[in-house]
Amino acid sequence: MRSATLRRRLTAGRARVFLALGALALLASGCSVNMDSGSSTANIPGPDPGRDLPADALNPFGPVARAQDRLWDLTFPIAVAVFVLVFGGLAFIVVRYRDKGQTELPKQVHGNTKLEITWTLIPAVILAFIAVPTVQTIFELADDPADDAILVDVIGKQYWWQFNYVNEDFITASELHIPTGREVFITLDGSIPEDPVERSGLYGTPPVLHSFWVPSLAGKRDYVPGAIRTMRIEADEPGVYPGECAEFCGLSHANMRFTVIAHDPADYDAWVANQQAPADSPTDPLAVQGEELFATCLACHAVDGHPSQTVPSRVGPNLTHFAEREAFAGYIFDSPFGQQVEKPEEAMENLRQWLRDPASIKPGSQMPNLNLSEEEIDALIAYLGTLE
Amino acid sequence: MSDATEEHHDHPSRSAYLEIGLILAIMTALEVLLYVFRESLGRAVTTPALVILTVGKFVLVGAWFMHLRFDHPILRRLFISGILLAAAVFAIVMADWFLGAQGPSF
Amino acid sequence: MSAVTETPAHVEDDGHTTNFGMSNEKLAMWTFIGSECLFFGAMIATYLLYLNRTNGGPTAFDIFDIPFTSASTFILLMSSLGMVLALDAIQKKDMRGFQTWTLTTAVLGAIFLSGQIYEFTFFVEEGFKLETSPFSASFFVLTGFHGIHVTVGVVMLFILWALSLKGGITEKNTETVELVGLYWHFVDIVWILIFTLIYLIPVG
Amino acid sequence: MTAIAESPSTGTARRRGFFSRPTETTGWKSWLTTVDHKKIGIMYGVGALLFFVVGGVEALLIRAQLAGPEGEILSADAYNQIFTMHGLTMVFFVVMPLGAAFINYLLPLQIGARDVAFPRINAVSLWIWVAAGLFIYSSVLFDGMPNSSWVAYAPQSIVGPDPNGYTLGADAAAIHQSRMLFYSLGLQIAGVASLASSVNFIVTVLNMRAPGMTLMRMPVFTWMSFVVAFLLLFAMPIIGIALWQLMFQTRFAAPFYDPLNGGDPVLWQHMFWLFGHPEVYIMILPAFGIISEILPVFSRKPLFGYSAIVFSGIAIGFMGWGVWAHHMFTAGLGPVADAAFGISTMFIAVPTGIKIFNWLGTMWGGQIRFTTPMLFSIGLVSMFTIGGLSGVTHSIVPSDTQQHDTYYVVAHFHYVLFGGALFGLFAGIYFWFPKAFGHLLNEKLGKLHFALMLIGFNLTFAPMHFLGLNGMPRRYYTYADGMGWNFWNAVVGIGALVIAVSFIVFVLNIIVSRNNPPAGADPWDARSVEWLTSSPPPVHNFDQIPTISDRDELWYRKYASTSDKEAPVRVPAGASDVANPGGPYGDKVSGKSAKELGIHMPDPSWFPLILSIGLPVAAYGVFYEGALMIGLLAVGGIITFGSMIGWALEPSAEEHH
Ligand code: HEA
Ligand code: HEA
Ligand code: CUA
Ligand SMILES: [Cu+2]
Repeated sequence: MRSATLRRRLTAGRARVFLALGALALLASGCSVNMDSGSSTANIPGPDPGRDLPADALNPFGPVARAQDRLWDLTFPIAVAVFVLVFGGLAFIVVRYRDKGQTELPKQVHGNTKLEITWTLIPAVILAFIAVPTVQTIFELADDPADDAILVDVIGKQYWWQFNYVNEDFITASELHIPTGREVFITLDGSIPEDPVERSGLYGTPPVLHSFWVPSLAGKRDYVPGAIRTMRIEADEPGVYPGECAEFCGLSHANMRFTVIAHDPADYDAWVANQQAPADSPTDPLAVQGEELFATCLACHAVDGHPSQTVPSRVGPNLTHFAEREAFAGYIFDSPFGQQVEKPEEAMENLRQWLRDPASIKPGSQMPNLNLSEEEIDALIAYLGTLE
Repeated sequence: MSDATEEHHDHPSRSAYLEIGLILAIMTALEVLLYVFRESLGRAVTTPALVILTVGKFVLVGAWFMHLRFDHPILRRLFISGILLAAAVFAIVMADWFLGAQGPSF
Repeated sequence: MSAVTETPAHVEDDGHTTNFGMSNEKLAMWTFIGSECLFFGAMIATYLLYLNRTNGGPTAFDIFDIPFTSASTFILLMSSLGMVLALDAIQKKDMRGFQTWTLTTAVLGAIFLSGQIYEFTFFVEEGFKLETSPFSASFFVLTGFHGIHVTVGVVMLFILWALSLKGGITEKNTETVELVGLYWHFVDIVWILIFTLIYLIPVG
Repeated sequence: MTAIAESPSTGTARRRGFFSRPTETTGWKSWLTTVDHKKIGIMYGVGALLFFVVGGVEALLIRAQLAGPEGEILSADAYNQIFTMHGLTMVFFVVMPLGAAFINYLLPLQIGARDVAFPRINAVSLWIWVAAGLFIYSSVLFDGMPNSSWVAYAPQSIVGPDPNGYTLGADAAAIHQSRMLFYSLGLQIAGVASLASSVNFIVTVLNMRAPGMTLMRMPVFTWMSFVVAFLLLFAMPIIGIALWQLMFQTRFAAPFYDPLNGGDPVLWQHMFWLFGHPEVYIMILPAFGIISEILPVFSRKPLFGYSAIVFSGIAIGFMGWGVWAHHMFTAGLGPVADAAFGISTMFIAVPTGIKIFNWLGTMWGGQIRFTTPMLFSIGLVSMFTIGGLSGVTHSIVPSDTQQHDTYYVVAHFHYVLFGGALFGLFAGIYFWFPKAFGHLLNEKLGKLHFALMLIGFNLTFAPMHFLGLNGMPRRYYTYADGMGWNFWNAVVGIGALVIAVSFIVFVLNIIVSRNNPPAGADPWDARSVEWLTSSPPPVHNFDQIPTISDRDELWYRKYASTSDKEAPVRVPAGASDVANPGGPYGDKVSGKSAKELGIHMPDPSWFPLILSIGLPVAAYGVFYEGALMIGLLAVGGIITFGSMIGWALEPSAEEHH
């Protein structure tokens, strides 16, 4: 019979398909193992000491991230269960009901209302069950700041982050230092000054969207020009938590990193005291020369304590304590002055190249090429090194 | 679905059109009057009154001039679904905008 | 599950069978109008959101000339009446009446348009331009797109009129007239909304 | 306008056309001038597959750049253009038009019509779509391609990636403006095409069904197309307005989305996603429809829960309008909105689940034949479920703040778009290929294609889940060593190559199979009436319009005594094959032309093609100032409106009645 031959031709190679589906199932089960442990580094208790640890959203180090993670821990197993159900069912059907060359047609079933109702209601109930803690958490996380919260105003620029410690009254960039065990209330301040002079002192070019994200401490929140957004973070343990910009913002969207550094409260207070102090004028002659040269840089950067500074500009990062930071240029290059720097020579060369032509190593950077001579760069770096 | 062949019989008469036209004109005049006396009436009166008049005019033109009263119901459904969808989604956007996204979202 | 409930009726239409007893063209026009609701809805929503974002430029209160707009609103409304009378005429095989009313409708539409052009130039002179503020931008884009719709309508009406003079439109083409009419009334309906939502309520 | 244009009585035989009315039915001219929905469908399909290669090569470039840390294949600027165009291409020029290809080809056949309601408008849609694609890609000849991602969030899309121009040069702002004009105008043009098609399909379904073809007897694919047409009808005007506003913003400084002048960037997000979410169902529902046709055929059972599948499709269409803000959970809409949209999003899983379970129910108790179309359909059921479930994890707002804009989202939407939509569309290609071209594709190569694609797909997109949860954001052109992302990114790169190989197998299959023996009217022993006519169908589709008395009309014609109670006996010559090309019913097609049969079919026309040229010409005008601007706008306008008038007055090729 012709049609039977055809059928045989069409059904050959079934085994291969099962293999493929089996591989998939393996992958799926591997996924449940993998998701919870994250990457290998995540098994170490406490965050890594280094700056470059993986930013693992499923390995929370603070109450906010933990609240978010709890919901994941609730939904992920349900999702796996649904998947196993569907996939298991499919696998069963595919094996059990394959065409065995019967001559009778199968029973022509058109449907079953009871079944329809069942598989409408059960998912609905499951979802309602997930919805309750979801809504609770949404409102919990939207609470007002705690009384003792540290208030930090955050502004995203193309392509770096500015941190304004409201009560402590100082401004820094790219490194957000916080004490452990205390809430930090972040205000993503997109308000736009009415006064054009003030406006251009704040934004060199018009602001765009960014998103503030520290995976181990909290989910992200967008920085929205023209609006104010808030979020909270808190760290349980001292450590260095990487942060990233998570909203596409231009050429160096990928180069807009920062870190949150959590200290013991005492260390934190010391850090604050240092930040509040203006920069001392240098004594080393090269650095003195650098300080003079730096007057041009004040068009965009602030160094509190610099003799020529009148109104501090906010167009570029505040550099008053530049030598204290571990990295520069959107936190993508190790700073030669950092404590942790592994390859100081390379870091120094990067800093020199940055001063020669910023956009060459960070695309779209808003810092112009100032056509500095190598001697001027020597002097500036000597000065920057004193900004502790 | 109801019998579709009951088309093309009772179109309104010419005088009916003229009457509707007159009513529309009067309603527009009322709207303008509301505007003229807006200060003595106050927003609490004018805004709802204007909305009601507008909806009234809308319905009159739709039902009579566009024959929705007389045509196949599927046409009415098409139109109304468009209006309702537009009204619903943009109402949500506006509600959201005015309630939430405007200021700090504590 | 559910039994078959509906048996479509079949009506001959230009040699094609249709299930709903009306021509494809008419159904298409209404479908398109349904879509246009969202089109204008989006613009009206933008306008309402941006009503108070005047950016230091003129506000609704400063700029709108309600008596003037009322007049042009009235004209557009009456053109709708003209349209329906034109349709009525052609349905009664009164070609003279059809021509008169079509021309009237088209001319009223054209007057409305010239009013709008005058209004726009006046606004621009007053410093109320497309780039002035979100408010001005959404005003111009909304009323401008409405104006483009009116223009298309006016052109269609003039074409209908011209064709009918040459015998290109006859009693047999009532449906063409009906479709143009539907479009025209829709454009009018949108203006009814614009007049209150965009002009009267913000100012009132 | 269209009404006048299509009204047949305006064209009297006396009138002279602008061009002589083409009459070719074969050869290249016949393709350029055709108004036949089948040819149009094929052209959509071929065009979309060509664009798939383009979008796929872009994807390969993305993966090459990210294969290891600090990739140096693409500059940041090139990367941004390429991932933007990858998204735009795949969405607007691959998945949507592939859906359109099937809708065009099948919808009239499935409802027993001779063509769509407005054949020439249908041709216009096709050519405008082609024009839009060429227009957007013509940007490479100017200042580069759109570079602000497919969602083009303001104010980035206004300010540009490099406002000071230290990387892109002093005219960086002008470059960016040009690119965004290609985005806003190009998508605008594509939108016109979609809108016209949607009206066309709605009218076709409502008005052109064969006798007895009630709505609840329509094949599910037709039903899903109908829902899609409504989604398009209502979603396209919204993105249309948003794009106009963006265009006025970028070109004429109208401050719609510019916060420095009072505009609100979040409004753009609302407008985009108000369109964007219905859009994702526009992309998936045709695939759902396709596999709802295929699963019953190869299980030899009717679709389980037909009404449930139809109504859940409608429900998805409805609910799709109330969830858009789930793309904005990190935008800070406030807890009330977040909660509301989170919940509405979750519950979309219910109607989608209904479909999944009914498909399982269809296969349950059947006699499953593992043909290539069936394999791809099964692939959809499993892979889409993974994507859907990750979608549900997105709807958990607090978790989504961790997932948003990471590779976890990229994984989600490739699972639903590739594992869902594309798998379904490939299933459809294998299934209806014999209908459209008269012969089957090679099954061995087909299965190889499937196996490679399934493996490659999972290798590519499954690891993205891990990457995302390990903190890798999307739209990053580079990443540092030591983030723990190297391994999985390498795997992803390999996976993408496997997908590429699988696609080459597919292309080979088409070539290898071109001399396959004729398949006959009904090679698969199928159920719906498109299999009743010859393969390929004659221009007029059916010699005689079938009268429909059942869902699965054809099945019941073949298996007469099928009551649900007793198991029916298979009719011996169920399927057609080499020896029996007609099967028991396909021989009803006489092979005579429409003219010989006295069926009037619409004549081909040049005007759809010409009309479509006008829009991009006018769009180029927006880029310039002064005389050049006005000139291009005028020329474009004249071409467009001129061809509309020419079309309205076009005589028919022959004097008829
Ligand atoms: C074909 C396209 C398609 C489809 C069908 C879907 C389907 C769904 N999507 Fe997806 N989505 C996209 C395409 C699609 N999506 C795209 C392109 C983006 C990114 C855009 C961008 O930013 O560039 C996106 C992004 C996206 C987000 C935003 C993520 C972010 O940026 O933070 C969210 C959030 O909620 C979401 C949710 C969902 C949900 C809940 C569904 C549901 O419809 C899924 C329902 C299906 C199932 C759940 C599986 C089957 C059901 C069962 C077996 C029943 C039992 C189940 C349960 C009880 C849970 N999607
Ligand atoms: C249906 C939609 C669709 C499809 C099919 C795909 C397919 C693929 N996508 Fe796509 N993707 C999107 C829609 C889609 N994508 C969207 C909407 C975005 C968001 C964009 C944005 O953020 O703005 C995105 C973003 C996106 C990203 C994120 C970029 C970023 O955020 O930085 C990545 C990264 O890996 C990616 C990868 C891939 C890969 C590897 C494939 C592969 O599956 C591709 C496979 C295809 C091929 C490999 C082509 C085969 C052909 C050949 C090799 C030529 C042979 C020639 C002949 C035989 C003639 N995609
Ligand atoms: Cu800032 Cu991305
Ligand atoms: Cu969505």
